[in-house]
Amino acid sequence: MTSRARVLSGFAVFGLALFFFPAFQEAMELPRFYVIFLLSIFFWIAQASSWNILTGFSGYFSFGQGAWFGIGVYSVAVLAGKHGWPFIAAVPVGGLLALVGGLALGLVVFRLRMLGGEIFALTTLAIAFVLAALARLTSAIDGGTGTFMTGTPIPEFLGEFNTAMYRMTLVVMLLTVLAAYLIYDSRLGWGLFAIRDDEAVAGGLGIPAFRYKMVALGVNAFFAGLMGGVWALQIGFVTVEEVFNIRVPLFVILMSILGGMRHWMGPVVGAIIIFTLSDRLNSAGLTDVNQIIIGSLLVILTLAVKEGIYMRMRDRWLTTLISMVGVMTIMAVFGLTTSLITGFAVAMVVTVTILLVPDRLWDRVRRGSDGGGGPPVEDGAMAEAGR
Amino acid sequence: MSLLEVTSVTKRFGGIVALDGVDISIEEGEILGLVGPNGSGKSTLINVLSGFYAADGGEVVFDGEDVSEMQAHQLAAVGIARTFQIPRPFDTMTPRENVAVSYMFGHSRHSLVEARLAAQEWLDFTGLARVADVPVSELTLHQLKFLELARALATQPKLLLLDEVLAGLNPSEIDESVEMIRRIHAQGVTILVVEHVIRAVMALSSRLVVLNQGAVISEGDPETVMSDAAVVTAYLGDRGRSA
Amino acid sequence: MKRNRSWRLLAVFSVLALVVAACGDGDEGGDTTAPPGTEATDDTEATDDTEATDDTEAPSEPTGDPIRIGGSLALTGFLSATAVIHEAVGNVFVDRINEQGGLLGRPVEWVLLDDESVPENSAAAYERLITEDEVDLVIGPYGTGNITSAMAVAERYGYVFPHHTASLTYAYNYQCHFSSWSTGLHPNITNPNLVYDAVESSGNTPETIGFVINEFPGTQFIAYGEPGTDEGGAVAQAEERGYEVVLEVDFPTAITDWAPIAESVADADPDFLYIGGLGVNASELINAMNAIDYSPRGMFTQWPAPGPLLQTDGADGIMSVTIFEEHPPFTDDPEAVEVAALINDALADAGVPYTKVETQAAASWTAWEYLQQAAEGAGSLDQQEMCDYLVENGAQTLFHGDIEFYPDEQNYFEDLSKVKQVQDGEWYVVYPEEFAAPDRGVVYPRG
Amino acid sequence: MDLLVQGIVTGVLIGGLYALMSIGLSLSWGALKIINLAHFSFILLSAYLVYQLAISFSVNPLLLTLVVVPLFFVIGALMQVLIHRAKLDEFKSLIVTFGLFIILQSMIQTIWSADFRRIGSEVNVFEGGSIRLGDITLPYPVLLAFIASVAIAVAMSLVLSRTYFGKAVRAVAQDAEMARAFGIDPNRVAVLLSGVATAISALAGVFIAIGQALWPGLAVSWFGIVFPVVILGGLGNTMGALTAGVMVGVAAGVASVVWGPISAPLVTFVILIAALLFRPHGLITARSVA
Repeated sequence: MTSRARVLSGFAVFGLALFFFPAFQEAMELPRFYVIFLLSIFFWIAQASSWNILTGFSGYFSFGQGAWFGIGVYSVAVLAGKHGWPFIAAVPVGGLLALVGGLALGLVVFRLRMLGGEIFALTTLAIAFVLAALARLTSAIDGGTGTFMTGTPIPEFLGEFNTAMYRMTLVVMLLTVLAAYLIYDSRLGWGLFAIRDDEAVAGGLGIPAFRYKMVALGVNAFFAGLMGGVWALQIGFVTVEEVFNIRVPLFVILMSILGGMRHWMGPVVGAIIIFTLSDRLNSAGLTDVNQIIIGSLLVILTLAVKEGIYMRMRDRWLTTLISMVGVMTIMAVFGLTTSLITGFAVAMVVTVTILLVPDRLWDRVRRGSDGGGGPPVEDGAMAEAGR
Repeated sequence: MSLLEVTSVTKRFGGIVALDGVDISIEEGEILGLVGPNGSGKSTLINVLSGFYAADGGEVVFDGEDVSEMQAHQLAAVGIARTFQIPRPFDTMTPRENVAVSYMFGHSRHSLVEARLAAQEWLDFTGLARVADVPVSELTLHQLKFLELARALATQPKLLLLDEVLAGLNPSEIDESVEMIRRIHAQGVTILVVEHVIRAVMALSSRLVVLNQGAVISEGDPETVMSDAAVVTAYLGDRGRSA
Repeated sequence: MKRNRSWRLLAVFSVLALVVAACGDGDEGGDTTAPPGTEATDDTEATDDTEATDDTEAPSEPTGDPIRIGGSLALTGFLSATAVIHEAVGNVFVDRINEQGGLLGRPVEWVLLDDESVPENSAAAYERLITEDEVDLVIGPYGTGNITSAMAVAERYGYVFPHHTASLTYAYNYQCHFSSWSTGLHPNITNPNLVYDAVESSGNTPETIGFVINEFPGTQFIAYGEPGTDEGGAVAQAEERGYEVVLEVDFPTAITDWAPIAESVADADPDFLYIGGLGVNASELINAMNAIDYSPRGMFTQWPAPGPLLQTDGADGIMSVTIFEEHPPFTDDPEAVEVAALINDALADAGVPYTKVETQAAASWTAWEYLQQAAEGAGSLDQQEMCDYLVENGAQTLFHGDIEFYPDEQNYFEDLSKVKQVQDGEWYVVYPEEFAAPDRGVVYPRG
Repeated sequence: MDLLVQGIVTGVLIGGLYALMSIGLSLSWGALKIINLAHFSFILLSAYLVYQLAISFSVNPLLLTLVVVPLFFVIGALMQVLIHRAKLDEFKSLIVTFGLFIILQSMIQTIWSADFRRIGSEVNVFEGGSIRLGDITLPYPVLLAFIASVAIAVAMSLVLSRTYFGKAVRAVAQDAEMARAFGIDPNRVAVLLSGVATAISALAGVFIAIGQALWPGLAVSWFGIVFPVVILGGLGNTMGALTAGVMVGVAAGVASVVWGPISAPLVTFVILIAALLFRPHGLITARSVA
């Protein structure tokens, strides 16, 4: 079975399992909140993964996620919220407009060869501010009055609100991650990696850098916008302050770095960890600490685990497994918590802490017990690409 | 007609004229040696031919096609590949991946799967098979230079531009490299070698072109060219300055 | 090889998750989420839940499982400046009700979450509170956007939803939402007219008026009316009264440089300046105007942070709207005085500079009263019965007096706002007369 | 007409403040290759400290410069020592300092709450004060900031162009290894410069505290001004920062008088994007350390 077939079947399995979770939740009489919890994670996975397609793969650091997300939100807010378009019709428009925006930016920025990566980063930062200003200026978009999405109906066949949101976010999330994987496992992906490592050389070897960067930026913007469009309903009351703040860019950066920017799974893992963590910290009433912890994570992880937690998980998969299973079982058996999420969060924290042990130290501790600490990242990556 | 026809190519950097109306032609299947003192424009010429710099004037015709306006990746596609004096591997990839990537793109497009298999061929050819899967950071300079070659070859070029492959190598490594270049040539690749190590160039090239201050000052078979007065002064002058 | 490893690993997670889910069943997640309640009240040690419930002097010790009231507030983020007031007031109310024998004889516990000033976080928070923590009652968050998102959730589960400060009244149709902000359903009409009446009650009628409006949904609504309708707001009302509108400036919420606005105002030099501002907008504008030696003859500001304004030179004579101020006639009711004192302390402990009770605190307290009276009135925690009770009987509130909810007015009641004015460095209600502080009246033009 | 003139004048003055807020970042970016987002929090933190000290001991806030500037010099120097350990490239520095930024922000909010703080006029002798020139008024807070920023900009550019330290900085900025070869210790230079840069940000904080009400959200609202100024001015180019600051101040000022305040941020960013695209190395091409 080829790696791709294996991964795609993996997608199918998880996709189906997740699709039926709401039914499962009903059946098991689990808290409805689990559904909302998951759909929020889906949102962040999609945002982080789409961001990583540009920044993780091509190395061009973008603060523009908020802009693409915002275009998506406002497309739906204006079309569905103000002009009564059917929601389902408005969402794709959000994605497409974001795509157009992304390509427009790329067309200008990537044309100028001497433009350094940090200049690109700041241009993307500026874009969000400009869009915010535009939205404020144009009463057709916002004009400062905000837009209520609470009146916007969702198609019957999607079920009641939460289930509908769950299904839509799930689909967009799966599409985004699938796109990330397919790009990762393709010439496009490897072309982007080459660009990330040395754009000039990549050109010399026949890689059409400009076109590839455009594609990466376009895909990023499209999925960010698509999910933004869906999210407009979740926001309920769309305002410029809410949509164009640094929250989305901040979190996607954090999540991708934590999970690892060189592998398509990195942002997925990162999103799950960060969101679960901040949700539980928050519900534990540790709100001030929450921010401080997030910030410290950003610093520590950038310095400590350069390749990202996901790579550590792969290399030390057995350890990861044991500690996750172990901690969760212990908590379940001794009834330390009745909340599945809390159990998961605690297990996660323990695991990540273990994974933070540097490789050198780790190998000394491990003495070749599990099969982990395997060959370097790149080899693993290529191995997939190859078989 | 010749494989590459360079007609009065000019390149300026601000005030400095790096290439001043250079005319060079490279015949199919030859090894052309390009020599000249520091700053004579050798590397600039390579950068122009490989599309890293856009020329300010002149015309480059490759295989009967005008490629003057082409960008680097288009030149790679028509069959021009180059190496770098200071190796520039993709350092988050293994040698195997380095080679595979350039095979995927380069002259003709190939899938990941094909690339991985094909990579082996060039790795064997350049004797890098042993180190194919270690991080490039663990390679020696000599190995990195060969990786440059393997990567360039993987693009299946008609014309290979070698920018001082020998610089910084010890005598025995130099001999290996010279041997390698001969073997590459034997495969029917036309080669342009830019070199400082005169001994090696003389041994390799069937024809020699000497650049000085951005202009061709002499051209012909190695012996006669190296005895050319202008060339000697250019070099001695150069020595004089640098000493 | 590695691939299927990573997939195996993920697969096991999910399987595991389901297993734990199956045995964990997630019922009465109470114990796990008890901390937030106490955590929240920790800010005011003096009045900590547990101490309060252990308090032996309490008339009748509340018994049984605590009644858990859930809510989120913008404890962090750009709304938190004001949200702290609602946090402090909520703590005071909960402690007080516990000291007085609890609700329906049971102790009350407030499960407070942080929504980080992000609307969709409020939605998630209320979903959590209702479905995972299974709280008995909910109380609204702070901030229009957050209230909107949260109300949608409350409506989904049929929870009675009291809330303090949602400015966009037109947007709420849920038949069990109860706003404690006495703006009425049409503040864009009633509020400005109240202000203009107050101004004119001085005997001087402005001929020209200038508007400086924050690009914030609430302020935009009051100034220009409901978007997409021709209803109009403060501006239209002024024109109807024959004031000439000589200036109309909108400014972004995150504005950093006030000089240009000050200059525009000075240039237009209106008889009366209507500032549709929030927080320190008015203070900053006044400073910028001082800087160019300009001082308007009359000023009104919508929703100021009361503290900073009092410390601002040249703020004397500026007007605003309020519900309650700590002076007669409001302080004629001893209970109001007692509660106000408690709130003052709580706010001081919470590190809020201006600790007096005014709109925010009063609205917050009233919302809690709705909840209490609904439960006691219905004699149960049945949401529908509670909802019906409030709709039928209204509420007796400490700071608003008796209130009646009009279902055909989306459960809003009359605009009970009063006009207050800074005089001699203090806020005094000056209009309508019956609420004016002893021998205080509207001063216009400013002294 | 008056309106426009006054708009331009105050634009110029506030431009001085913008420059002062930008010079620190510009230096650390240009010379140390560190895009230090924490600078925004440093400015704010310094402002809050000034506020706190001013009201606690009721001293003239301007005097507190003597406290915060040295303090933040030390902070900046220490930070550089740590950052050097970590060996950060430009991107990593962006991310790490972003983390620092978040931490500092929430610390500020925890200490001073999110509520608005301002130094009351009883202590703040400058509040609302101004000098009149004909019918043009020069508000004290911005006027002082402008003077300070001109002084700093000129001083820094002299230091950088004339002194040994300046030469060392430029050498390090171009090529640390080369610099070392010439017997310059890049680390010492970096630590020193980082200290100076942070101290300048702290100075900006003083004028913020004098000029306006403080709340945690301020720091983010500065992104939209400081980045344009830094880039327009050219990385590490202090005079450039001054010119750019004034440009932005005037452009935004005039725009808000003519098209209304909402257009101001738009104008600023259109300028920025234009600059990024057409003059990525700064509009002002005076000598810079970058």
